[in-house]
Amino acid sequence: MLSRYLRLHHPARTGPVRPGPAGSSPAKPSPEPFPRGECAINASTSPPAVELRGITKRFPGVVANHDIDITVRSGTVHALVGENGAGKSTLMKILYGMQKPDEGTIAVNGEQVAFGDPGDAIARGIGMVHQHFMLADNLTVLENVVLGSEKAYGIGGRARARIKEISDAYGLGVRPDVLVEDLGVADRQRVEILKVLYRGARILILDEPTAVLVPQEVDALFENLRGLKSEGLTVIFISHKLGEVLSVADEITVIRRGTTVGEADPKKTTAKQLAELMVGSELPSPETRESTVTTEPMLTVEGLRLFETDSEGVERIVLDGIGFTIHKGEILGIAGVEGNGQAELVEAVMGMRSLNAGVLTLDGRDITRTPTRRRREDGIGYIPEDRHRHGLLLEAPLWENRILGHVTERPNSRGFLIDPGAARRDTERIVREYDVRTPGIEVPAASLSGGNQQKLIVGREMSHLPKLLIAAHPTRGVDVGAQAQIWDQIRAARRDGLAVLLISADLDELIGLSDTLRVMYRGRLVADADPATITPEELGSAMTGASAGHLAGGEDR
Amino acid sequence: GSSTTSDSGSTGGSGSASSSSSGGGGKTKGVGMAYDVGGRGDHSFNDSAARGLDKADGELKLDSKELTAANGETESDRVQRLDSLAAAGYNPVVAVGYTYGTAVTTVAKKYPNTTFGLVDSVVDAPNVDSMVFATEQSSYLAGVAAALKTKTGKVGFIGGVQNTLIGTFDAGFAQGVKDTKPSVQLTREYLYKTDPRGFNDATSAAAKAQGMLDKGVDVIYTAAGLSGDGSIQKVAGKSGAWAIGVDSDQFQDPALAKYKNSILTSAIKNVDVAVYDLINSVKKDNKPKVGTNSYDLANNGVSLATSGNFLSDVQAQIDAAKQKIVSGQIKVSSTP
Amino acid sequence: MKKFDKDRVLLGLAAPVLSVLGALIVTGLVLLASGKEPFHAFHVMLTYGSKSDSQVYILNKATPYYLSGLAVAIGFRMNLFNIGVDGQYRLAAFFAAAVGGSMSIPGVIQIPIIILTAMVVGAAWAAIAGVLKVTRGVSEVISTIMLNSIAGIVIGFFLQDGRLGVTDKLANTITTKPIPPGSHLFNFTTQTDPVVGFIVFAGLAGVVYWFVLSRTRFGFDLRSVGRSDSAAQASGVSVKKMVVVSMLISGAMAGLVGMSTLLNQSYQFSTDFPAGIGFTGIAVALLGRNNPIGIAIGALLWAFLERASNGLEFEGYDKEIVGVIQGAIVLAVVIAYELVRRYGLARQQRQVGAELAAAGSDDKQEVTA
Amino acid sequence: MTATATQTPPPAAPRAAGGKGGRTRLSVPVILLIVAAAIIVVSAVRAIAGADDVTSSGQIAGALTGAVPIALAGLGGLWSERAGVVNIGLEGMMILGTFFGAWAGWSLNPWMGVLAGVLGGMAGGLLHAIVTVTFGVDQIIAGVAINILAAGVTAYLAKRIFNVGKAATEGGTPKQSPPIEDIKSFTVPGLSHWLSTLEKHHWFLISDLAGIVGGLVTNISSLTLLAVVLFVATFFVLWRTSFGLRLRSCGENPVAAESLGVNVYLYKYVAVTVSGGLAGLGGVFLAIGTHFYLEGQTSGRGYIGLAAMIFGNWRPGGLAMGAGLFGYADSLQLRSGSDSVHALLLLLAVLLLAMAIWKYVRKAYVSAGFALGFAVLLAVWYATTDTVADEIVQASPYVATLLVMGLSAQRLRMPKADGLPYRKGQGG
Ligand SMILES: Nc1ncnc2c1ncn2[C@@H]1O[C@H](COP(=O)(O)OP(=O)(O)OP(=O)(O)O)[C@@H](O)[C@H]1O
Ligand SMILES: Nc1ncnc2c1ncn2[C@@H]1O[C@H](COP(=O)(O)OP(=O)(O)OP(=O)(O)O)[C@@H](O)[C@H]1O
Ligand SMILES: [Mg+2]
Ligand SMILES: [Mg+2]
Repeated sequence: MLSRYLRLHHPARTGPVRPGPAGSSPAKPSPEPFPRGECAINASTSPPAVELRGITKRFPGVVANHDIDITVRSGTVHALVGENGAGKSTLMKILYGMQKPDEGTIAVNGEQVAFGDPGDAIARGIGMVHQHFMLADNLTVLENVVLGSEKAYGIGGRARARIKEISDAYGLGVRPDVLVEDLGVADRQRVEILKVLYRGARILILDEPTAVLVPQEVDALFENLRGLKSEGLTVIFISHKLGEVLSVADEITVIRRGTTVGEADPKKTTAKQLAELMVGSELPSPETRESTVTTEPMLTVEGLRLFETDSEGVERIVLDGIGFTIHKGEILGIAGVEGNGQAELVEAVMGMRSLNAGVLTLDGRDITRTPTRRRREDGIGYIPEDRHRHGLLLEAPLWENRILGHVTERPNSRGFLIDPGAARRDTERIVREYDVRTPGIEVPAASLSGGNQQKLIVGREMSHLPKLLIAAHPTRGVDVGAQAQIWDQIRAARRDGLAVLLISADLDELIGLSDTLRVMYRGRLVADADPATITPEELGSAMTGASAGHLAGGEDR
Repeated sequence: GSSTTSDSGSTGGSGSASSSSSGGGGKTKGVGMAYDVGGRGDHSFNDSAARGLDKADGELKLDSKELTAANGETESDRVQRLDSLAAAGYNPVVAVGYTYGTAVTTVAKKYPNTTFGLVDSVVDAPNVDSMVFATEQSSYLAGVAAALKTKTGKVGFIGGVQNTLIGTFDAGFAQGVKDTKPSVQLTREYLYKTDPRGFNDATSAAAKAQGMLDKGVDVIYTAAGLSGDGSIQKVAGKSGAWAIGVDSDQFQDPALAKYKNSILTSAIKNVDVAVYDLINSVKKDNKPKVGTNSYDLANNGVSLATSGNFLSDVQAQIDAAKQKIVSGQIKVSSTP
Repeated sequence: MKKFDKDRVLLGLAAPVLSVLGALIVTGLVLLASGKEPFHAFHVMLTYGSKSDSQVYILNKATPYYLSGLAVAIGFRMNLFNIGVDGQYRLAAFFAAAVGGSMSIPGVIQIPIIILTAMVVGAAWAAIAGVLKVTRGVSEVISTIMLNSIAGIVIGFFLQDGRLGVTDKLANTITTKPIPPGSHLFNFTTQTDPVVGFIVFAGLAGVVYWFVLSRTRFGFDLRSVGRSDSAAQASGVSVKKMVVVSMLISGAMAGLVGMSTLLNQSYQFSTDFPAGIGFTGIAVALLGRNNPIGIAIGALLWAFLERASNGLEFEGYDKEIVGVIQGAIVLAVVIAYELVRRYGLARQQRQVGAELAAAGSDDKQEVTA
Repeated sequence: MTATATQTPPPAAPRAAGGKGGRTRLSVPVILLIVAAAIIVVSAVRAIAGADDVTSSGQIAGALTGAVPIALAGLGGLWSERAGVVNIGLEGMMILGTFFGAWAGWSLNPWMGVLAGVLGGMAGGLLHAIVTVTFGVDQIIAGVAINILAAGVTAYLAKRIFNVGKAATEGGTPKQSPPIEDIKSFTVPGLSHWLSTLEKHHWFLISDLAGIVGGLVTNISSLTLLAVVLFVATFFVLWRTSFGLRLRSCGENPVAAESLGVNVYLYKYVAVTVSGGLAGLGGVFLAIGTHFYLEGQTSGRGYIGLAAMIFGNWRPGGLAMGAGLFGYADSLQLRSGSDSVHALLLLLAVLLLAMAIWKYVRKAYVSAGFALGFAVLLAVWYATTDTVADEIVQASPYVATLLVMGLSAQRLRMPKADGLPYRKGQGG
């Protein structure tokens, strides 16, 4: 049906592009009762694409959505903003049929609907790109795309042709026969969008699509969104990056604590105002520069190389020729598109991977062959990128999580025995000092929200007065309030001589916090920059490999 | 006798009546039977023991109790089984199978007034009847038959587990073959060295037999309990090949009815005779039969079956061999 | 806070009670379907199973089950599935018996040597699976299954005349040389049969298990690997080393399984040495939820059921029904625990939510959860 | 354990070496070449060592008989694990298959036995599905419980059913069913005979081929043919239909499947139930092959099927190879192949030598050294002995499995969400 739609809006293109069988096939998903095409052009008179009225959704102990009202006009980009846990994703999952509302009604194109599962929503022309990608790594792009909609074009040649057609029409550049596993984040994002288009969706939900993209990729995505909009599709878009929201949205709805608190016109609103609407406080800024950098090196990395043999026995170079020094009181930021070796660098410094070559020196001592535990005892603190995988025992109570990673250190243990009493007392202290919102220290870590989990981790690592802190995406997915708190803690420790290796995808955070910046591309440090002068755009272009060497002037260190 | 299930005779008193008293009365209660794995209805030596019981039961109207071992039991399970029978006053208590050896030693000491029967093993105690069977003698005859019947000049022996008991079958068979026709080539195989699964693994026995048949062996003697069924089937699948059964007359075994025309003969162990003797001695003659009682060709404790009449052409030679054994002219070794 | 704890106790009791009830219902239905009266059967099991000689029997039987359960549970705590306890304990008991039979020195020295041999052999056999897992990535489920079979064959090889075995002509078995009486372990005499002395060691093993896992740094590391190996790795635990070490410990514990039989009952390893206890251990560990007390209860329950089966047979029931009960109990236990766990988690979240909502009312800045 | 099956995408690091990143799937001609080379090497070894049973038709037929039940159990495991449910209960489902197959096979006819055995296995599978999918119990634990339950239930029923009345008079015992009729088997007329004549000449290569082919075309049970059909059908259904795509997606990323409207529970239920049915069929094969239900008949074949499946990298072709390997080794030991195993020492030495050369060429000198060392050791062993101990023959299937797993396990990849609990509406 998208092809029919394409015909409407690209009369020049329809003839040659569409291969016969796809267009003439009777097996297309036909049950879409909503009016199409013309109405998109004349949005104001047609019924709204989506109308949510009085939506309430309760989870055990949490009201995720409470009496939410939203109207999304057809043919617009509608942004949804709100703090972490405000209930945005839940609301979208309800609209997409993945969860059932406890109360409230949904109308799509003026028609009241009730979705039993996503299949129903898809049949109504709704498609969703989830906050976390919904792709099966071990299947090909083609298989991922056709899954669930095999009736439309089969699972073979016709489907492949159709995918190529859509991919070409929107410049997505998707190759149908590669395994998803081999794709980078941006490619996966495009596959997700293609999945939605393949189903002929006319209402697209994008939940935090830009969280993992570099600026250039974000721009490309927005270009795609504008294209879709111009063709009459409706886009619902969620992001924590308010600048983006203002640049792309036609309308903005703000959600706070599970309910709609207001709407904003992007043309008349600033990011600051929007943030205030969201949290009732000012948008904190990572700026406030005062150099605390000393000349004493804390961590030196020289000639680091790392290979990896994958399951097929093919050897890949993951890190090559990495060398840098972090001084006491310095924050070294590493910028880079995800998957270019940052995670491996962190693991190498933590001792979780053995090096193929290179020397690591911590505070004058060679730690190249030191095991992880010794490194932690020697003063490396670690805020992992994936807190669920690397930072917490989700099923264990908070006080056991406080012991994790520091089991050999006071107050957690004496000699070979652990000291539960002291650990519990210290956990209470962390909960107090770091403002971890929890009813007690006996609850499992899984029942805390992501932001509070992160605060617990930061508190734990800081409690052991590290010399070097490895902070990987320390504020990812954390809302503005908690973000500011975490930044403050890092800055305070830097003042006391802490050295920090900071990895982040949030370029504002990176530029705002770092004393020195390096750019990582394909396992190498290809460029360096001065955070005082560099702009996110310049940094972003270096991250894609477009520029190398020293960026944008400033003093060389 | 298969109409009786293990429910039979359950009208007897409960086990809790006299649990710690030593020595049962002996007059009121009947026989306590402790079977090996498989129990009554196994078409093998348990069944044979049960036949002995049934025969005595028919004559004396006993009130008996039958218990059966399970797979993977331990010594204490067997002790407890015998103990509970003796404690409940059953007399005699018959333990079917060599696995009960140690248990009988223990329990017989505890109940000196009860007579215990033990099949296939020897316990030296004043109140134990150790019933041993000269299976090497019947196996010798089987060997004679095999040597006379083979056309390829190759015969085979398959044992379930390589232990002393099965060794007697092996030894007798080998000697019988050799004495009859030295040129005949004997292949001997065991399913397992020690694993008692060897008596319950028809699949392995079938494969072993097939391997032998493929190498030209045309008479196979299998001493491996239930596993033997597998080997007999394979033999039946090859025309001209013969199987020799063991323990009971397997020609008569309903489970093997389809293959009976390939069952040349069986080396029979008449456990029923021994069990019947013991029961009679206790219940009728009041003079318990104790000590080691050997059942051999001479007293018809073991024999070679003739059902099917496949041996009629060589019966004379077999009878001659039997005579020599009975007269002591031939000494059959019981170790291979 | 007081009420909180009481609820937790109730919650803790709910699962076992539910599962035993479930199993009884299933069994009752099976009995009914086969035309038997279930209540009388249960009555028989109870009265027979609680007689004094039954109690001794149950304790003696439960001792190896308990140790086997502990051995399996160590693996479970690490997310390792050691199906190989069966092969480990048999091989261990065999070599321990061979060593014990070849010496004749004072028991105080010889008994420890025998036990140590068993632990070392069990550990070594288990270590093969551990090493294969960490160096070659072979799933321990597969390797331990294979190693069980191989263990049986190894025993078969050595348990022959002229190697480590002696043929017992009368008993039709091949055994190792008997351990001299001076090295028999003490027993506790009771009015009926003696209770095996090794039960003391089993109890001790349980205490050590509890202490090491919940009170030591090592135990903390081990449990963290079981909960999340990636998080444990990041926390500084060498997961590979931990896999091997815990397999070693599990195997050493498995080595103890056969010791009550060897040192208290048979004094030699023969072809009818009890087999299959390693598999019983899996069921027992599941029943006991890897908790030392729970495992003890599981082992006793299992032994009770086996004992009761004899009573059933005596009363004219098919004792095979006990196999049905055992299966039903294990299944009912895993389901009941899962349901209770889920209920508990939901309750916990409700609590977190409720307390935060209470806190949140005076702090308007934070979000829902 | 609360973890859901969603992950953020792992970084796709650049591949520095290896160009396109060869996920090299062997093409058909390459496989044929390898098979041909293998046969030539084996027949050379056979001729040198004079161990004719290595490729005899009896050995091959035995291998096939041994392989089929394992392969069917493994195929069951494949269905279930492709849908994300680990099924260690295969053993129990096989036991159910032997019991119900023998019951109906005896009281009705063998084909009804097949049906009943499959249904029995499916009942076990359904139970596993209920416990793991609906109740979300740990899958390994549930499987163990099902194994215990199946053994208990069948032992009880066997006593109640096979030891009484007509069954008992027809040869049933508490541990054995009365005999089942044979199921139809096929022999390619003429060909078999001609091949067996060829085989008897013990010519290099020709007799080996004749033996192998002969073993595969003589006296083949209809159940074996059924098993072959099921393998082909499984491949087709799972990899060439949309049903299969959906099923596999449940094993890779159930939350993604759910988000596209796939009813994950349904597919898991279907997969696990089919899995039980296949394992049950494996059980029936055993029962009909021996013509009896025997207690303990499966003796761990369910687990070995699982091993074969993992060995085969969760694919039908690989699984068939794994099962074949095990069946071959098992057949060797059952047919008392002391000579054959002795000959295989030489074969192994040759293979290790080849591996040493390969490793040397790839500059993996340490592995090359190890391989060479072992090759020499084996060759010396071969040269200085005439046979190998029975125990080594007996252990060969298990040791072979361990060795092969040790050599290949790291290249395996299981379905990503295999074994993880999944709950509807909890993902994302
Ligand atoms: N499956 C679930 N079970 C229980 N509670 C849930 C579940 N999903 C969400 N919640 C609760 O609902 C709240 C809203 O979550 P939701 O994911 O919608 O937030 P969000 O606005 O998307 O946050 P973010 O910006 O971090 O993505 C969460 O704080 C959480 O407490
Ligand atoms: N699948 C789930 N099952 C149970 N509870 C859940 C689930 N998903 C989320 N929650 C609950 O939601 C809360 C966390 O929600 P959520 O993950 O949206 O927070 P977040 O701030 O977005 O964190 P993150 O950034 O890590 O996603 C916790 O209270 C957690 O218990
Ligand atoms: Mg979230
Ligand atoms: Mg969200």
